[in-house]
Amino acid sequence: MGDFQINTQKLSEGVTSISIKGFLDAYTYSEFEQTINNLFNQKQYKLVVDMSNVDYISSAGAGVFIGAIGLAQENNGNIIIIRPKPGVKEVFDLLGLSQIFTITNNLESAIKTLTGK
Amino acid sequence: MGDFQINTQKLSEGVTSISIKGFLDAYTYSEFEQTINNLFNQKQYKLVVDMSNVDYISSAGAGVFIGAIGLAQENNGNIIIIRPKPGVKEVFDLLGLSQIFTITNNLESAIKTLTGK
Amino acid sequence: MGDDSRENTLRKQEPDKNKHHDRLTISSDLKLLYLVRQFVVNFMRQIALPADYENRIVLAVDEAVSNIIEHAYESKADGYIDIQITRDKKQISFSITDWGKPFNPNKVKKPDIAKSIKSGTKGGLGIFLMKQIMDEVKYTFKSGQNHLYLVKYLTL
Amino acid sequence: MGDDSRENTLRKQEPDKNKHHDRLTISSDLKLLYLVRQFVVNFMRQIALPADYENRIVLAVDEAVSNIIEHAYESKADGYIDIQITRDKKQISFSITDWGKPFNPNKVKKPDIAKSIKSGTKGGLGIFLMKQIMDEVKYTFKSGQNHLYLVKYLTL
Ligand SMILES: Nc1ncnc2c1ncn2[C@@H]1O[C@H](COP(=O)(O)OP(=O)(O)O)[C@@H](O)[C@H]1O
Ligand SMILES: Nc1ncnc2c1ncn2[C@@H]1O[C@H](COP(=O)(O)OP(=O)(O)O)[C@@H](O)[C@H]1O
Repeated sequence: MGDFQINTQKLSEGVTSISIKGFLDAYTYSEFEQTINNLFNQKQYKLVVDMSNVDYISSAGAGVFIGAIGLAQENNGNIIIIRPKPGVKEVFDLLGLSQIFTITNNLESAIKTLTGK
Repeated sequence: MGDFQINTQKLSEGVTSISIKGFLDAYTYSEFEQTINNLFNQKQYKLVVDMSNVDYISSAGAGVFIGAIGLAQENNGNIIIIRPKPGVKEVFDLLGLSQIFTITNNLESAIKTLTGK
Repeated sequence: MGDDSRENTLRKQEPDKNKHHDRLTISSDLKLLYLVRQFVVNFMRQIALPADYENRIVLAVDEAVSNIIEHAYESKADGYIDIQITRDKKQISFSITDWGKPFNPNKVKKPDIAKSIKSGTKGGLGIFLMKQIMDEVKYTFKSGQNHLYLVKYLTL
Repeated sequence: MGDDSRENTLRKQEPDKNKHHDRLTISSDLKLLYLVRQFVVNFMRQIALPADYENRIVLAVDEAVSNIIEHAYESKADGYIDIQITRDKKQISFSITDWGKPFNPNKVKKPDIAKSIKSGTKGGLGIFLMKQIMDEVKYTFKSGQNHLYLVKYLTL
């Protein structure tokens, strides 16, 4: 910790990428939730979440994804997770979220899925 | 931590090397002290302490050196410190021990100093 | 006196390589969860548990402690949580004590994730994960203390 | 209720980027010193202090807490130590509280290392280091509590 960071970046065609660094636990999840809420308020519903620098996630972190994906999909968007580390992927598996969320190591394919191209 | 280790190895001509891994604080110093006492009991007074894998030392760790060098020198031996990391070296400096102890990055020269060759 | 007490300390504190027990009491602050995880990781590395246990067990304990802070202490940092880890031949167990609001686990429903997604809410995931990961999960409330007992059997 | 309380938590716990204050209460166990160091390092990385401060400040706090455990609590693990860090514009300060034996710092002599080497004893190094590193070191004892106040001025 000491190093929890969230960065957002507008990619092409209405896709926004969120890069998280550090860990997503019951202390830090709210900042992630806030970031997503801000994007939703700006009508950004096509999100790629880059998890490559996330070392750890607990249910509080996973809960942000669960709480947000419905609204994203209702607005013609989605939330795609890219490059989770094995320990992070394991938590999605334990919660049965790997069937619900698209998880990929490839940013290009994530963008294609979101823009439908 | 989880990984505090001390290994001793007999080198040539009555020199023993002690390699420490982890940190030397008020919790772990006693194991180091015990190691030195055991060597003294076996009349091993020519010691090279390899600090290259020590990430941290506090006064308890430094105190082991202070408590032992006198007896080593009285018995025609010495304690030479090799390869301390900058943060560890800094603690020896703060305590004024860098003038009292020979600190070097070179094992060969440490052995030469101890054996007088 | 400094030297005398240090001598005593030496004998008392000398690590006992055969006893696998560790204890942390910490204030109830979500900010400190990373230290709790560090403590659990540290214990597991000392006993050289296979790495695939590590992530899950840390997660289960984190969920337990997060719940205590958020619910038993209502996110106030002025409570304490006591965490004891014991590794026996066949299992690793966690005994977690708090002095917060009593908790009745029977009130907790299983999470319905499909429904959570529809409603945009979430919750109930922590206890679900704890039960997924651990072989035993027991709560008791006695003389003002909540005790949570988590056990993972080791098949090494 | 899970969702309601999480909403509240969100507002309450949201990190305030301008407030540099952190607090840890921990049991008085020498085994846990590494967590105290981790806590201090973590704070200093959050406030982006130059790295050359880090090692020294961690050392000073470690010495203070080690002394409290070894001397005020006589190496017994059943006490608590409360550590608060505050970073103001010009300084970083530590307020460390314990409920152990009262301590009179005037009794402590300066270490004479040459003499220690001759006699094969050691001691008095911790307070010496603390004073070397910190710009202010103050002890008070009031209503059963030892307070230690350490300040390092920042010249950035
Ligand atoms: N230690 C506890 N003390 C009091 N209530 C608790 C405790 N743990 C869980 N609960 C209750 O059980 C519910 C479900 O807990 P959990 O599965 O961890 O999900 P979450 O904490 O995300 O809501 C919580 O919302 C809370 O009402
Ligand atoms: N917090 C404290 N409570 C009680 N006594 C203390 C405390 N800190 C230091 N002392 C006393 O001051 C002496 C010197 O402390 P220090 O310089 O840290 O060296 P050491 O702890 O290695 O002896 C100790 O031996 C102890 O008698």
